[in-house]
Amino acid sequence: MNPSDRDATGLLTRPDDFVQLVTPTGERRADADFDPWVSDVDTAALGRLYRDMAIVRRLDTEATALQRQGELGLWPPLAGQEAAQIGSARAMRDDDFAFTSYREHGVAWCRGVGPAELLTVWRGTAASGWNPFERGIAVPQIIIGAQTLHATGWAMGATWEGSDAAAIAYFGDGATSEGDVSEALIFAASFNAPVVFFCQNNQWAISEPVGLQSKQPLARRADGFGMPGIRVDGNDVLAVLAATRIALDRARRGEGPTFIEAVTYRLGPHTTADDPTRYRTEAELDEWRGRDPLTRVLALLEDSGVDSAGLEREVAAEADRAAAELRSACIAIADPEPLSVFDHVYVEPNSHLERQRTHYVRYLATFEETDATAAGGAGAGTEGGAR
Amino acid sequence: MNPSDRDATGLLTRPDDFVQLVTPTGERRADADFDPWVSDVDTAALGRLYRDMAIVRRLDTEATALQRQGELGLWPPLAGQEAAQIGSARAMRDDDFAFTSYREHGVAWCRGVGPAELLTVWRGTAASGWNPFERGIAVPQIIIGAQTLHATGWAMGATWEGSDAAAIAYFGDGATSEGDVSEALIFAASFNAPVVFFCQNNQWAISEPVGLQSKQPLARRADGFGMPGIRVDGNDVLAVLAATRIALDRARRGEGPTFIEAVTYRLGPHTTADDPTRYRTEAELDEWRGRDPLTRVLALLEDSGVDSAGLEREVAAEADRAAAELRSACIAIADPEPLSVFDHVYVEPNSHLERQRTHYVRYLATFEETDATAAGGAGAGTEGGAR
Amino acid sequence: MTTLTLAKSLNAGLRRALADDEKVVLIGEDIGTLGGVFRVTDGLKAEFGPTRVVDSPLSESGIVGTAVGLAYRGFRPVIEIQFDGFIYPAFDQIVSQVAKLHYRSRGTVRLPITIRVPFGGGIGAAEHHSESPEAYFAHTAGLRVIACSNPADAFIMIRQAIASDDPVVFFEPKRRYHVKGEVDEQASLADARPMGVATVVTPGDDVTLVTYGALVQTARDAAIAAEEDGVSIEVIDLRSLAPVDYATVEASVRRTGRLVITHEAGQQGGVGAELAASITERCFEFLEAAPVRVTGHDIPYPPAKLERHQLPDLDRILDGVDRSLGRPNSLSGVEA
Amino acid sequence: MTTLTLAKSLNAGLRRALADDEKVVLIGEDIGTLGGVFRVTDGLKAEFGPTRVVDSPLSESGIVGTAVGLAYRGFRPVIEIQFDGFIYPAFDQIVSQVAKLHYRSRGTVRLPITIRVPFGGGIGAAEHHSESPEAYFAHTAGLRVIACSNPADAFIMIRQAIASDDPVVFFEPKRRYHVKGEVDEQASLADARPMGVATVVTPGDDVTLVTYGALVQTARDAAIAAEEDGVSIEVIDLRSLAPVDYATVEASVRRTGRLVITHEAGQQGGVGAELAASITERCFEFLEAAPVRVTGHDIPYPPAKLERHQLPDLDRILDGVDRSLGRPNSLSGVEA
Ligand SMILES: Cc1ncc(C[n+]2csc(CCOP(=O)(O)OP(=O)(O)O)c2C)c(N)n1
Ligand SMILES: Cc1ncc(C[n+]2csc(CCOP(=O)(O)OP(=O)(O)O)c2C)c(N)n1
Ligand SMILES: [Mg+2]
Ligand SMILES: [Mg+2]
Repeated sequence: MNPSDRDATGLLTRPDDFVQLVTPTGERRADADFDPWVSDVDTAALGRLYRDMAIVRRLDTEATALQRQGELGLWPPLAGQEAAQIGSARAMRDDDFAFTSYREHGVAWCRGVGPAELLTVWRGTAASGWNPFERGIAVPQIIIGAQTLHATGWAMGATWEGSDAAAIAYFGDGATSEGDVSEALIFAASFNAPVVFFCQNNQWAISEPVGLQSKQPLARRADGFGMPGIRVDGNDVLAVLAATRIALDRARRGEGPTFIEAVTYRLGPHTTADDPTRYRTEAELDEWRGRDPLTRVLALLEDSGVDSAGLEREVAAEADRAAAELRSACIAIADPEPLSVFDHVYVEPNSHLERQRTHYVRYLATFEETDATAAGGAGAGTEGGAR
Repeated sequence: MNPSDRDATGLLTRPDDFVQLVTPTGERRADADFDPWVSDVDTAALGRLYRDMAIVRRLDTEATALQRQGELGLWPPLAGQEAAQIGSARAMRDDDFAFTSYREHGVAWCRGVGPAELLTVWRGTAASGWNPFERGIAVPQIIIGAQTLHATGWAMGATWEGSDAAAIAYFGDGATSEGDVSEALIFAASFNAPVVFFCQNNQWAISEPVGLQSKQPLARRADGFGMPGIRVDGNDVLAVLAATRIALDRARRGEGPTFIEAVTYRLGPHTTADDPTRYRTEAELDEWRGRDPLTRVLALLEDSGVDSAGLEREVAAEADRAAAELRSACIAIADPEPLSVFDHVYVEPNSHLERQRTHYVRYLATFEETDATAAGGAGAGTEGGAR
Repeated sequence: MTTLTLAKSLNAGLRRALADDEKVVLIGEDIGTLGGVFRVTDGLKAEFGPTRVVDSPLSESGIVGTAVGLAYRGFRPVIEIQFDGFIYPAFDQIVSQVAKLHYRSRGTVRLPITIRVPFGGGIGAAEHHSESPEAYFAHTAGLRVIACSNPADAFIMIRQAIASDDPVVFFEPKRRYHVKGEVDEQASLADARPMGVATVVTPGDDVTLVTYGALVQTARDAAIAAEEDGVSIEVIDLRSLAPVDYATVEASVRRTGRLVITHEAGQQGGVGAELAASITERCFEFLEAAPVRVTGHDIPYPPAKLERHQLPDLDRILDGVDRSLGRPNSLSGVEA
Repeated sequence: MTTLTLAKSLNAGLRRALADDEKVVLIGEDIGTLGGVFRVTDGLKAEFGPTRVVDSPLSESGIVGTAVGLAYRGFRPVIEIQFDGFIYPAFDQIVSQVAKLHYRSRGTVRLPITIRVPFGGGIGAAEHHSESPEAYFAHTAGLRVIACSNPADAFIMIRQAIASDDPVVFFEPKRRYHVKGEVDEQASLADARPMGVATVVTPGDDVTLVTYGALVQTARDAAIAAEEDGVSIEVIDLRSLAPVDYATVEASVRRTGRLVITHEAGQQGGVGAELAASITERCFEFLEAAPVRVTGHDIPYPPAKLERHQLPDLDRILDGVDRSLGRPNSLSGVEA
């Protein structure tokens, strides 16, 4: 380690390093720089982090099942990334704001997003499921990288208002290649914005290995843009929590942005529409299964004298209840009203759209008049049919 | 200096450093890493570099005068950046390719671009002045940063063809904030493309100081993208030549891209339309005038026993002749034919455009019929007039 | 009333908006210290400080993307895109975020973002400095698109755009920045003509001539010239390109039976195409002739010395009017 | 003749282009090892190697920008944009470089770049996966814009696009990827119908119905349904959106006197606007009614469960036909 690894504030930046506080087998590794940031995490708190992870994993499985059963149109599983998401999101304050991509169900869970709110988008009933301002988390972003600029702008605004709230931008390894992400780093550095760039390097961007985006640790990007980069074991919830707390603390103290690379793995397919056997091996999967974020926490708790089997059972039962709730919430999500397609295009009256809506109302009415059975009043559907 | 400053190939990367072989007062500073790359530069060769710089400076002055006199629509002066441009372009081989921005008249000069070819664009008679394939330099690029991707693609193609030619992408300090530039660095690293990213940090992007784009040396961007970054005195033609040769050599040997930050200064306005007194001080200008790229070479030559005053006079006379040639070439550039607006939109026949052209031909003909004096057959001009 | 140039009138409008609402922030390249390359924001940074009038890094996607984030935080960002041709790097943020996020968030997120764009040719500029990209935005659901043509409108419309809770792409006719006009600096937004409404700038009976931005002036000149020829042209300044104020255009066309549209942008899929199609739908029975379009050619904007061959001018407009009226014109005798 | 799906037919066309010309290279996200998310490039990397079929970093501007550089070097890059909604980050490189560089370089630089875009809705996808951005490109001088609708055309048109020395934006109707058809894999380009030419896919006498891409199938179904009602619809597959083959459309409209245009994209400034305006200009005397447009609403593409309310379907098209014919329809009695 050399002195230039410390930035002006004395923060250790470790772009090539790999911060790990809990090994895959559950040993606690001491780290003088990071330990102070999680000194409050006693076994109870660690148990709560385990609970979060176990529940979101269970919800993820349930959502995948719902998709397979036709209740959801699509689902992007988070399995494998629980520690990265829970560890980071549990570092946030209520008045902070998360700007995520599409896979951050664990972050959404921490922000209090409810089961129906979570699934609305994936059921295809609405373009978003929750009110961002009630939850402190933006609507999910599918355009890769775009949200990193939104997080940066939000954070710039926060400082201009004199607030010490901070934003976290969540994005993937693939996203680092989009120009928007680099531009976000530039704006954040220039305006010293209180934003944490939280990159979940899950090794893959659909079928593309991270090596296609960068031949070296992504955390090294940070320095070139003038901010510290921390590379952390993304499957170690404690290390992630510590790193994110460090970064948020810097942000609040007016020291600007931080880049965190959480090295993790997507155990499932990219989405339920993906077939990962086309591009990666069973051996690779096995290797990463050995680095599971949950088992190591159980092992550590067991070591610390907790009845981990009991905890596991208890949480599993709770997770099953949450999954059942998710399922029923999903099925209960009502189909949207046809005319709602015209809602919220504009805030203010818009003559063109109003006319178009009026015409469509009349069009739908022709079915009511001529065919009382046409449910919802719509035509025969996309592909046409009997008239 | 620490070992990680050397990349895998042993190349010294000095992103925070400032490579200088000739001081502003003309002292030759020894540099074990860079000296070998310019050991062939004897006083004659140095004299030639001086000649290039003096001529392009003179041409630049003439072009500014031509603009003031209404012969050019606009001119972006290069004054101050002669060493950066000449030093880098003189490192190129004929089969290399330069992708520049709008201010690289010095690069164009080295690539053999002729006087009329150089001014065509700025006189507003055509969108480009030369055939890129005859000169090994692309048409100038006004969209900031866009050309860095073109250079990268060209370089990718060169390797796929088994050639050892390389591309140089020229861009400014401001350009580093455009997403395209970061994407170019990513593609270049991923495909190990033989491209040199040559950033002329002239301290300003129109009215914006470089500090708005980055709070630290731009050369540090390189490492984060997985390539060496060299920061060089951009007003030292020898240092620039050495750095560019190193980078081109790496490229040819299949070792991929290099980022060079040439620290220089724009002594003139951004363009002839700009008023730099609105954003920078006389004191700053004075400071940079003291770091002039030309005077230091004359001083060094004098020190090496050359009659520098004689050389200066001789070159000045040659430069004056070149300037006179530029002036007459400029004035001789013919106004374009009205119907040429339709040329080269497409390579292949295009029914829509042909019809539009035919209609416009007929339209122009109405003037010939009714008004034999309407020069060029066009209407009364943009702002209307007598009919 | 004060006599102001269009640029100064925008400056006054921006100053007022900054003074009236502290959530209004201006962001763009060179808008602070320099006051913008056209000086539209001159003096505003000095007056309101560097967190209200913000010089941004050189990246358009970054400017628009951070503006979206600022809107999430409750700000009303006013962006300057330095020239029309530099808006394209921000296209994704505009089309996928600014235009769609209110919808995508089910109405929870508001995007009161104004994107100012100096547009059009006629100033002898280098490439990418004379574009007319308005049709791209008029085709994008979720955006409002407006264009001002004179100092009085500029002062009001820029404030209306900023006050609008919908995102507005605001086109400024750069070659008219120096045109002077009377501006009522006391004018209140409450009394002002809504920004979505078109204006009949020259009443007339024979042909309806619709345009916007810099060509409004040219169209008025054309109406004056035609008058001498005994042709009465009604000139309409569209002002809003999305949505279009069809009530005003329709009323005119029903009277004149003839429609000529002129804009600098290319013809294929330009704003004139929509206008021609919509008016044909709405006024088919009233049309005496097919709507005529007088536009730029469908070519990249040509070099400065050729731009007069690209830009519709008085003569080309009058030729279009003649086509509409069936009077002798450049296409007389040509099979359509 | 072989029976192939549209996706497989494109795959065959790409394979042929790769085999015929070593300067052809395919670049895109996930197109190599995975064979593309729609498997259009399946097997091609294995067959031609990683410098002919190139998995690129995740950046669309980077893909298009490097393709421009490759074109400078003499290559013929074929780009895959993974979904319609992801083309916008590349908009600047497409509009300012790909479209303009031949012009800007006075004809010295050729841009034989093909930009493949799976487009349109109807597959129940998430947001940004069902866009119809074709009008943006049809409005951009310097580009050719084409759309295939069936396997036989796909096989030929993709090769024509690649062989063209002009840049081509090539739209693929993603919801028809699995539709099967007869493809003549021996077909030579020399004998093929030029890619700029439209096809009358169903002859008819009463109304001309023009469309492209996925809706060609829907339009044919509509023609069949109308037949039973005694209405004879001529369906034209436009194939080329820029330039449009007006000769074919005009000939039809002169006969039928009625034009209906349908596309999934929104109405305001869509391809239908240009078509309606141009046909009105060219066939005004022949038109019995104003051209009718049956399009998506001018809204961001709605969530999957609502997309059938966005997409023109058989019923909406027939309602448009009724409007054109003046038969009872949804707008009967409404003032235009
Ligand atoms: C601008 C854009 N381009 C392409 C896509 C298609 N796409 C969706 S996810 C994805 C890979 C993203 O990889 P990464 O950033 O690593 O995130 P991960 O899915 O691994 O969480 C791609 C290419 C997109 N959504 N947006
Ligand atoms: C995409 C784009 N945005 C904005 C501009 C307007 N513009 C022209 S030059 C310039 C500053 C460029 O600064 P830099 O990259 O440092 O190059 P320099 O002019 O100093 O050589 C700007 C903002 C442009 N040409 N292209
Ligand atoms: Mg990933
Ligand atoms: Mg500069």
